[in-house]
Amino acid sequence: MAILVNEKTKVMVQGITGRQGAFHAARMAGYGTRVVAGTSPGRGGSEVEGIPVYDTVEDTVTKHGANVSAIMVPAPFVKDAAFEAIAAGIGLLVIISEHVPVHDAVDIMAYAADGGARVLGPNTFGIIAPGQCKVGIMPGGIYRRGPVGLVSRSGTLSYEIAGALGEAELGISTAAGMGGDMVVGLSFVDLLRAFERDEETECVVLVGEIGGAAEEEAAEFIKTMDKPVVAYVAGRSAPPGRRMGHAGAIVERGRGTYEAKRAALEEGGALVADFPWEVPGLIASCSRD
Amino acid sequence: MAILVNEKTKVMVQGITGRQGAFHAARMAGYGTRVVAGTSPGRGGSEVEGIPVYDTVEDTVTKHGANVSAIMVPAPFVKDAAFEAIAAGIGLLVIISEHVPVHDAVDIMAYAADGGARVLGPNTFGIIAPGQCKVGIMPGGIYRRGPVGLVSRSGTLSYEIAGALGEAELGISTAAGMGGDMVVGLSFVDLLRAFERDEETECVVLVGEIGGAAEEEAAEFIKTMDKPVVAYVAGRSAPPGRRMGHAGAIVERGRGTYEAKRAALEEGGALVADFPWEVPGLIASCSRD
Amino acid sequence: MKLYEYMAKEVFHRYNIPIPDGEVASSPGAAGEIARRLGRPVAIKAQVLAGGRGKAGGIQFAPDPAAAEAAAGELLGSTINDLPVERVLVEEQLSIDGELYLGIIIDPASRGPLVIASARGGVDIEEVPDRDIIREPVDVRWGLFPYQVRSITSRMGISGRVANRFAAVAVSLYRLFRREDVILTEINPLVISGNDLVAADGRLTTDDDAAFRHPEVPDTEERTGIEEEITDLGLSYVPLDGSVAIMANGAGATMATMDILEHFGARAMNFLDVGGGADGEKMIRALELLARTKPAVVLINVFGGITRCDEVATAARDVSRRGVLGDIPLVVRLVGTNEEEGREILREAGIPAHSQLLDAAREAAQLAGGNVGGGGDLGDTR
Amino acid sequence: MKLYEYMAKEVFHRYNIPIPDGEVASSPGAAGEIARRLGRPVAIKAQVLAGGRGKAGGIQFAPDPAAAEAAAGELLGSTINDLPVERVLVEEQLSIDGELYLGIIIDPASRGPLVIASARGGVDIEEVPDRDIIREPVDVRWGLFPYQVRSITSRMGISGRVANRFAAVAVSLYRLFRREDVILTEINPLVISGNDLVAADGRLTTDDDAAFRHPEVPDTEERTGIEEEITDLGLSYVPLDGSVAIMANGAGATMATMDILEHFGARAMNFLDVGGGADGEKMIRALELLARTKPAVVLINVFGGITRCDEVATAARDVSRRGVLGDIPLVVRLVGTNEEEGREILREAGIPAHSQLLDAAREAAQLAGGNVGGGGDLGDTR
Repeated sequence: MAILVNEKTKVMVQGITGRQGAFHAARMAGYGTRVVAGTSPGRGGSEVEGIPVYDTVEDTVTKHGANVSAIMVPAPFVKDAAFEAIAAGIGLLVIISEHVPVHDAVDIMAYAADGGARVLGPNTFGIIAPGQCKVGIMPGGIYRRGPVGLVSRSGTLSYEIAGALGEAELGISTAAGMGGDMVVGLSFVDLLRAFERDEETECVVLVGEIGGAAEEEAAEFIKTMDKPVVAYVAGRSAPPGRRMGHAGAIVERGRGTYEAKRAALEEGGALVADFPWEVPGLIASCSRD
Repeated sequence: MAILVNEKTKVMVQGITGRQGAFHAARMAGYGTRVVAGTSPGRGGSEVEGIPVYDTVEDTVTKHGANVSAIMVPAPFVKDAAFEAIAAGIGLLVIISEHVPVHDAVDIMAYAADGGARVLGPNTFGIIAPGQCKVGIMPGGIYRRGPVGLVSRSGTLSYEIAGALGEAELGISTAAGMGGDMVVGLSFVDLLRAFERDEETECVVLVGEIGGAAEEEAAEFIKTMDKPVVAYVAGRSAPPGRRMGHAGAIVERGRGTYEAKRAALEEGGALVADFPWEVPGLIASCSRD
Repeated sequence: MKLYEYMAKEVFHRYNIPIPDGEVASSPGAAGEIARRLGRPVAIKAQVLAGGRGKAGGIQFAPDPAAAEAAAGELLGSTINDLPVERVLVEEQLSIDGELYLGIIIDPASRGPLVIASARGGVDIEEVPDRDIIREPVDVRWGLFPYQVRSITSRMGISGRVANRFAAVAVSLYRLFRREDVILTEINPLVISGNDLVAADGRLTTDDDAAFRHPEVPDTEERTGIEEEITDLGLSYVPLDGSVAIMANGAGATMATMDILEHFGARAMNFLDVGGGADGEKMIRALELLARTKPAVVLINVFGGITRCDEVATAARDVSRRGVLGDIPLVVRLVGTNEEEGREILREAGIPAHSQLLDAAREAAQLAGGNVGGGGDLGDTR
Repeated sequence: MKLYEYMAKEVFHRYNIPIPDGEVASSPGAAGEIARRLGRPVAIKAQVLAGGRGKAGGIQFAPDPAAAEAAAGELLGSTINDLPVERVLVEEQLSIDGELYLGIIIDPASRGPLVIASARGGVDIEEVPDRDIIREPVDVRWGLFPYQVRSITSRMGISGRVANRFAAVAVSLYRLFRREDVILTEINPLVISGNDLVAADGRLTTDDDAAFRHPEVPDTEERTGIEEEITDLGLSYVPLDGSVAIMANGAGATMATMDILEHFGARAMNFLDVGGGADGEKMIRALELLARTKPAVVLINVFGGITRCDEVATAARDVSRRGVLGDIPLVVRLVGTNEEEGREILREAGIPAHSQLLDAAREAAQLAGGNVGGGGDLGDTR
């Protein structure tokens, strides 16, 4: 098994007729994911790469039993798309789109809580259970199936780690991206908890970055975990006070520094890597315990 | 027993230091109602007619177990007061204040639904279980205890009927005002359903007026009731299209006319009185059935 | 409060809902000037708060500024359904490819906003069969979303760019509805003009009870002098066509009083609702104003709840002492909260008071010259 | 986007939050004129987007217009924390009976707005001990209510009229926070002046990602020419102080690249985040701009996800063909989505490409003259 998605997951893509939507829908399907449908208001009845397109999410649920949505619409339309998915009963929203207004994200999370839906993102690379299901924009080829859970705020950085794990012949149960924005759905803690319960997962790699307090919160939870956690935090060399590309990386008010996060994670019992390629070695060392 | 309130009900008054709040809090207490507390932000620690005053509704709940609130604050502050009461866990809000903005009423009803609270009003005269509990501004002396349930959109009109019942030596189990506004909490149907279940109630008097469709909805429900219903509808002589004092009485779009309501109620099985003083006679006639 | 069409459209414009190019004018010359600026055929629309304006000749068309000036001259100063035309809206004539209907009201049944839409715009929505009307309640916690409007347009049978524009208009109209405390708004017709949608006519009624939140909105109510003064007192006044002036507390009781009067062959000349605990001074002032309408009789019917009988009685006494009513007879019915105190005050002042509405209404009808015999048997039923 | 104090206060004013009487000036003469109009002692406040403005001498006081003109003359054209002062805000000096703090931020932990309040205003909130700070999350479905603020003021130990005013300000600030897409706002100090509260200083940062909803808000970002041009491309650019120009995709990978460069003794001169699927033309234009900053070396590090390796390779090839970089060496690391296609393009163009970040970073650091030996052993750990 894996967390959140598996080979039974029925994925639909919101924004499937867009440039990114069409490209990645095909990639996901090519990976073996059950991409059952897509939506594009006004384009219902057409097909994208053999995948049927509907006007409404409701149609994909009633006609194909879709239960996970990959949202790839332009930022101004994400709130509408997410609300539509939640109202239609989609259980997991994977919001790939970036530059979503933060107040829209706030509203989406509140509505998801009301509607019993879970959300990854916005601004996530998605989630992949190697060999079973890929919902997102990650390059599927770098992921090997195995016992390591991987959770990250950053996409490319997690690919880096996944690549390093693969070269060390370490496989992954599920790799999930929380999303790089200030407000996202599932947190490190939510995902760590899921990995702690997942039978396939033996240890977890947490990939963090400076800014915010998510790693500090994760560190508290790690204290309660039975499974070992290896962590890597990017941004050690970043000057304070600059915006590092996205809102989640605002360093300010003395919170969220590299030093604070590293110290908290180590105190929580995680092994902390200095560089991405050190992660496999640290996993090996904790597996020996 | 009665519906919604009884001799165990613990009432608090929001706006107890206001002119109307103080007057009617004393009247309620004088009637025998357990008026356990009142609120008036900034006036906490004082007393009104021997009733302790607090800054917050929460205090009245934790310190006195208040479970019903009579809201008597000026219209612009009703939304805040109602939200505070719902958040504090008050189970029944009796919103006496009139001229509450209708969008505020809409928000209150939505929040009450979320919070599991019930609402009478806004713009209600309140609710009385004769001899047990009076929460509102009605003259308590006209109500005699007995087997008739009374539900009304209008205050003075329901006093008229209650007075007529009293003179005919017919008593009342509970008399409840829905409130005269366009958007109110409990509906005719909600209250009829409660009366249908109430052991003390043998028959129900429904006092309606032109405008809206509440009486038509009630007529549908009456078809399913075992207990007899007698109805009176005011406004037969009102010219169409004029605003009759409050928003609930807007006659427009051909709906909500006297004729439509009367026909629906009769079709639903209710006996319809031409004048208030005919109601006791109709009750007697259906009791003979 | 009902807004004039031109005011409703100003609000639409503020919320990015497309309206025809145009301007309001209060003189024929100004209307011609606007037509000149627009430089194309125009519509001249009388600004009155009445339905059926078109059928009553309140909308005219003019191919050029001179014709526009002439049409405005005809409309200005005339009356439409008894309402004086003080302003006309001069607007570009739209090319019309279709007419839709879009409205939002407060729905008592769902206790919230209800979006109403139809592909059959341009006629009174009352005349559109139910099967052609879409109704969609909105959850105020979250508001109206484009995806919900897409479901509406799909049921309306419209698609493509028009459907997208419809969604944008509906979302804006909903935002306006909530932020401006609107209880009813209609865009009818919402004209399809090429690929765009334009609000060709607009209705907007705001919540009087929320006026305190919108001090910037001008008052449009067309009132008589007395109505204005009573409204300024914060009381509710309705002029009617009979001869009995009624002062009562509560809308329901007021209507019941009218019903009973009518049964006795008399009709209300106007009524004044002093419900909600109006104080004595206000009631005196209101009775002074009622007297100015020269009714055959004034009937006070109070069943005191939040209104207290002693205050009503004091007001009636002071009115009587000051001779405010002149020789207009006063009939009083007084029961309820503080009834004893009230009756005592009236007794001292020598004013008789009924305790039964039936008796008071019969006496008032008699004084107004009504056909009291018709209701004579009613007295026996209680 | 951070707004200048005077702009933040304009927004406060629109939402009925009291601000001191005053105006912004960009010349000493104008400042003196404003002081004359105010007719009382004034504060002259440098308008720069930097903290610690007071300590850096950015706030001066003047008893009369002449002194105001002189103070403005001193401030205008000077720099505060390296930022040029182009405008000053001239305001009435308030009589101060107390200083409170009120702020609202987006709280990642509760995934919504968080009201922050303290009775200890007037100092940086960072310096206020935790026990003196009240934090109250707000449910966005319903918003912030006065009753919730009363619970805050009660915990702050304030009451009476000041507490009521505080509630009104907080409710307005919350409405502003939501409607204007604010991610951080602070009123510090919120001055108690007699029975009133006045926002004596204000901070307001809006969400760049929501700028499309607020076309009326002017852009205040202080950028260099290159930063401006790259921002106009919709990409994210940060100037730093080293010698390596980095083009990477994603904030996390960019930071990791910098971390590794630093380990090899080199520092980034700037970085450009092309994450989110920027197209080829944009990347070429961005590389042209990077070249203008004259770095010792350009390092492209792409792990393709939504960014496709073939597009990056095509851009690198075109840049190379057109000689855009001059003699600045280019180091490329390329893996991920469409990696094969990308490598093929680079191979044909004769551009070598690394597959390991470690190797690419080491080469770039070497070309930049970094101390590569320090990281030599790292290669062995994988």
